[in-house]
Amino acid sequence: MKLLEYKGKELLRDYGIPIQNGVVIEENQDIKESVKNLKSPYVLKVQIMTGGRGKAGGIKFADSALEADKLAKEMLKMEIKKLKVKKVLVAEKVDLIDEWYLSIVLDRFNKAPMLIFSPLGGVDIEDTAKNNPEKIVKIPINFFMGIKEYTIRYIFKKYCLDMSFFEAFTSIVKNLYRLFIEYDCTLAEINPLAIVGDGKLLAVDCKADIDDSSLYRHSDIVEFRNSIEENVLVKEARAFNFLYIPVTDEGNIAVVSNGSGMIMSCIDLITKNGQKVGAALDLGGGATSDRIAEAVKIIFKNKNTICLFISIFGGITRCDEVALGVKGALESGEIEKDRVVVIRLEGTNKPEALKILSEIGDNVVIADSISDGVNKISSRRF
Amino acid sequence: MKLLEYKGKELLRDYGIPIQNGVVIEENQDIKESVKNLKSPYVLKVQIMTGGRGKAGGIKFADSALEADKLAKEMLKMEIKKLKVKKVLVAEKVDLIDEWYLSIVLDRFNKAPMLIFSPLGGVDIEDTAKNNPEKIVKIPINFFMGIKEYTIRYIFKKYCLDMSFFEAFTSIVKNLYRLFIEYDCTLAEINPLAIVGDGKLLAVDCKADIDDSSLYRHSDIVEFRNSIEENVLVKEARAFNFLYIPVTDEGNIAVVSNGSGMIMSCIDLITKNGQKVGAALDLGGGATSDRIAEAVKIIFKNKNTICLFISIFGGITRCDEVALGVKGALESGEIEKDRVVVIRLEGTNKPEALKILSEIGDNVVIADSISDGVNKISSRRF
Amino acid sequence: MSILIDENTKLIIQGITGREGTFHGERMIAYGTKVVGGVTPGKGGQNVFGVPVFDTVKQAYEETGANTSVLFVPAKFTAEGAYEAIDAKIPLVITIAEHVPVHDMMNVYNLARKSDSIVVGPNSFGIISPGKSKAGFMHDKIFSQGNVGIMSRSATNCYETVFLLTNEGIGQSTVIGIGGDMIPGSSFIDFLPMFEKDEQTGIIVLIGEIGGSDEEIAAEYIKKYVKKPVVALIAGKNAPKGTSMGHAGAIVSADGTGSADNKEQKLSEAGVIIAESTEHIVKIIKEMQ
Amino acid sequence: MSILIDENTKLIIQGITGREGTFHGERMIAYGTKVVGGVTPGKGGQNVFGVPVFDTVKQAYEETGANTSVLFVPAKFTAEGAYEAIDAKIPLVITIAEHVPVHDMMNVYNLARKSDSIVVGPNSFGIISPGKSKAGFMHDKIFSQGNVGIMSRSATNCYETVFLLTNEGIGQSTVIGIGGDMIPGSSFIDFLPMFEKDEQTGIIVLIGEIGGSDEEIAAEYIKKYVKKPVVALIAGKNAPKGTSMGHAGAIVSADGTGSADNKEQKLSEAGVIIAESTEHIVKIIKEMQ
Repeated sequence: MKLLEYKGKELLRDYGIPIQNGVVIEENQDIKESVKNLKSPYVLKVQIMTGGRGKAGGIKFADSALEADKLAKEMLKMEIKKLKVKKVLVAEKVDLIDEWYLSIVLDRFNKAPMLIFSPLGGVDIEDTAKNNPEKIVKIPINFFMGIKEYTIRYIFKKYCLDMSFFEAFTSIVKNLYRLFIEYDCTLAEINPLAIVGDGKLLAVDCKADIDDSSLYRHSDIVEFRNSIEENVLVKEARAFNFLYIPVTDEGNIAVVSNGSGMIMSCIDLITKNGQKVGAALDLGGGATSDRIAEAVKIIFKNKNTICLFISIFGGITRCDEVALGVKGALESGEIEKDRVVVIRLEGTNKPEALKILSEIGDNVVIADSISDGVNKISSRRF
Repeated sequence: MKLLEYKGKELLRDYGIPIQNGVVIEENQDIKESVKNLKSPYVLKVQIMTGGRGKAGGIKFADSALEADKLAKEMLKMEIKKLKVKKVLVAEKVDLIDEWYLSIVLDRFNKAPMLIFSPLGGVDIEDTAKNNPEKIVKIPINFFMGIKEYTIRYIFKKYCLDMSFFEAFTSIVKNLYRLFIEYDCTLAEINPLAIVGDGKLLAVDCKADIDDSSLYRHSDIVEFRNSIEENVLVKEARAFNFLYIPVTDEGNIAVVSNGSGMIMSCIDLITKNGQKVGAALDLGGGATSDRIAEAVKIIFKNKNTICLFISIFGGITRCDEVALGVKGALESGEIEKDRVVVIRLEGTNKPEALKILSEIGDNVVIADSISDGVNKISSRRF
Repeated sequence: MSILIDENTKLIIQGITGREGTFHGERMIAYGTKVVGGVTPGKGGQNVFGVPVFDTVKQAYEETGANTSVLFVPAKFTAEGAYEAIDAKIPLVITIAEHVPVHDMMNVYNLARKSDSIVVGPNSFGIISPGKSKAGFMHDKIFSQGNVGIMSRSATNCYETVFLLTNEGIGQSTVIGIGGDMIPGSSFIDFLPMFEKDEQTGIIVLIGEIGGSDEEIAAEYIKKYVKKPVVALIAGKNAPKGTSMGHAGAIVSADGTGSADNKEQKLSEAGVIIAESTEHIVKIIKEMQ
Repeated sequence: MSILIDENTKLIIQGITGREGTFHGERMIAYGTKVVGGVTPGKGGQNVFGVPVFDTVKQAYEETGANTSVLFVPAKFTAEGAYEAIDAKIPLVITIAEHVPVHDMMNVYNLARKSDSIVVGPNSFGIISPGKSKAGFMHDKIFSQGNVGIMSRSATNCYETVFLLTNEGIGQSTVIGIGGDMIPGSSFIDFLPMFEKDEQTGIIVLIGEIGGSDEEIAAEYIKKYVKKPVVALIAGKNAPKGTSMGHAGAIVSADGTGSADNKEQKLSEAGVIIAESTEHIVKIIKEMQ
């Protein structure tokens, strides 16, 4: 679960990391009233789940509450990369002297946290990695030891940083590490970490990614997730415990399967055959006919999707259940008649399943194997 | 640093482990006033640094404050194993249904804490180990994991303990472990841990041993150490950063050296030669003539000591400094004339040292090696 | 031979009295696995399908001499269950649950590496040595005994491969579900030396996917130490960047490492034959036989 | 050959600008040790006796390629200093301070065993390979090069033995101060394989004392794997029971294990020659030469 800036900053504040004063503005809110406790000038930032908002006009400055009001209202009408802006963060503008980069990530190589720092903050860390690799230091953290002061001293000496910031920085690093551990983060990033005066640092932007599997112990994050704009189909799928994965906007093929490995393999083969997958849906385990029907309906709610490839390797799942689910969905009247389902099944009760499928109509194509299915999709040229 | 029962129980209470209500009584204290908030009947226990106080009459019961007053006053006049009783713990007498044993010790084999439990509490754990080894369970604790609930469940199932005590016991174990870690214990023992009613447990006696090297971070324990009756010479030696070690009461030989390994070797050789060492003193590093003189004076304050064996392997220590120290002490007038010093020196400025020593008199005997020194001691037949 | 489990495996099931534990416990016994006990706190002393239930793993271990434990417990209890098995010195611990928090696994991983236990999973279908023993919930009908050793981060791609192999008359020595999570208890690198040493195994199949660096680490090891032929499939070339694909593991790092291209290149340089699909894996192996 | 340190040792001193660090740093250089740097937080960039000072061990390691660190820091900073050296991947870390809290060492020990670093001490005089290198504060004049490998929990008993050996013209390969604390970073068991393998070492001397089980553990190893003659001295037969003898290590467990008798018996059963005194050690070795 990726957090929006304002939510990430809320966590930083809760963990004693200094941030600017600010408020989150939504539609129909009295903006002038909301910002009255903030000192002008202001910075306004749209809160959306994508990068590059600055270039897209999603960051603006205002000298007065009146101007902030005007700009925020404009922003709340914007759409950036197809995402509607629903929230704008208005904060006190900061005069910063310099910018650093600081993050803690889950390091899959060492199976432990990793501290990343760069004295070049405010830019994309990937650009720094490419253009100034010597300006990034990555330090694996011993899981049982945590972050010790000598590691921070090392960073300061390596980049000849002003020691008057040592105390403030140490406190921020230790608090960010606590946040990382206690909130099950896979990423906790402050960029830029701004130098704003004598020994004073401020987290100006924040990215955090929290492990989805841990959400049962973070009710506030679940609340946040429920509160934000999201892909409707992702939300709908989640209600059935499916995982709906948008792949590419231009794709008109969809994939449904009972495991992410199979889904990835299908996407790879379809793509290799020169066609584009728009979305995929992972059923997880235990697919009954009802659930299959719901999955098929959700897939075709995306009007770009013309063809659905279902590949189920049964094992315990019964093939006839799957077939009945497909039949139910296609005959529900909720799916347009020109939509096609290519289906490949393997497992218990396969013959019964094939019989059911063969009786539905032309828009159901049976495949013998994954490659057969992929070929049948491409021969139809969607 | 071994704690007395009352101090150990203070720590237990601070860590949320239930103990009886009680007060510590010292000489000249108004006992009736002190116990007025306690419910009768009472148990009175002398607080001394030795085992077996029960057999020595150090534990008594009283039905009234009047009786407690009388008994406590008697107890405060007692001497047990040459230790004068200075403190008596008066506590509410407990009606116990059963007694368990529980401790956490530093396990030198695994280099980690170890949990020890026995359903046979109230007796010496060494006796249980000898007579009912199947009634003791020793569980090494993973240092990074701590004590988990399944370990406690294991104990309950192994000894078919009443599950209604599970919660209370789990809480006690976890708190005792916290105490063990946070107070740098090498031993934290509750024996007996009494079953006193529905799901209720109570720590009736407590032994704790705290790592001396950690005392700089436990000022309350240092205070406790300063407050209790102790060997006067141990105390006096500590003021000079010497370690004074009483060996056997009957011994009339003393050993002074600059390292515990050498001291142990000397004691071993002297004992093997049929003589008895009464005390030893470890100078530690860096012995100047002043400090040597003080060490020699402290040693001879024990009037049983007739002969002192000094063995110094110089290294950085200068031999002439040692010789001057011995001379200073023997000529100070504070040491009886019939006392003898056998001395063996090796290191820088040895010739100068031998010259100084040879001029002191007959009561200084020079040895060429440790074994020569030991032989010279035994030839004198102290 | 086979690796990790065989006819001498003495298995306990943590969570044996739960729905999944009971269901798959009976199937494992039916397959021939020696299930010697189970653990459910509070249910010690009971019997399920003829197998004794204990309150703790340590007790089960002491009473049965179990050498393997499989955990059919919910995700939120998996870490504690794994600790318990490690602490009881069970040599092989297989965790099945999906959606185990990755920090829990970071903890388990770092503890396990200090211990003598091998942890497999989470999000694993288990381990099977066809014809000998299975410890997990895989659909055992599709497996057959033979000389192909398989380890896979994906269950579905693995089943598919095994199904096609068996259809072609090609059996398997041991098949391991590594699990698709970000921090698996064990990975390719841990099993490669075992497969290389195992007499029954003639060909090694590695089914990986985007994300992480376990395939790259495996490639380095293969280059140096593995003489047996290795066939690999990397799924997820066209997975959307930075999006979770169900497997927490299938997230391509923003900086390009962990990509399918990188993995295929490193494996290829190590002499591994790269397959395009599960069918392709089988085709390659068929030609080798 | 010798073990652990030799002419290729590149040493850094943690706490180099302190009184002890500077004093013994100069002596180590005088002995021929390659002291390549030192660490004192806040004093990076300075120079002491021609040696560069760094703010952190990691920096010192990166700039000098040091492979050994010796800590002349006070007891209360020893654990943190040892962590830092372990974390910087220094292969050999020698801690000198007396009175390091035993819980601190429990922590360091358990971390070090997960790392690639060997920790020696605390309460150690260091390590010396006579004629090649010394890392510690031992009075080097008494040492001489030869074929006796020595490891000792006691400094004084070790000096005494070395002094007598050298007087008899018998030199040493490497002499290690294990330190007398309850939890030493390394013990006999860790160095026995090295001495057994070392070509220069012909005879191994083990100077132990009451308390703990490190001598018993060593005995088991010697019985199985050590072909070279081993001579052992166990000090403390007549130490008062349950009293600290200065060495936290010298406490006899109440239940009798860790006693001198037990240790001597186990060692004797493993074929180790038991000496009665330091002089006796030398007599035994003299007869072997």
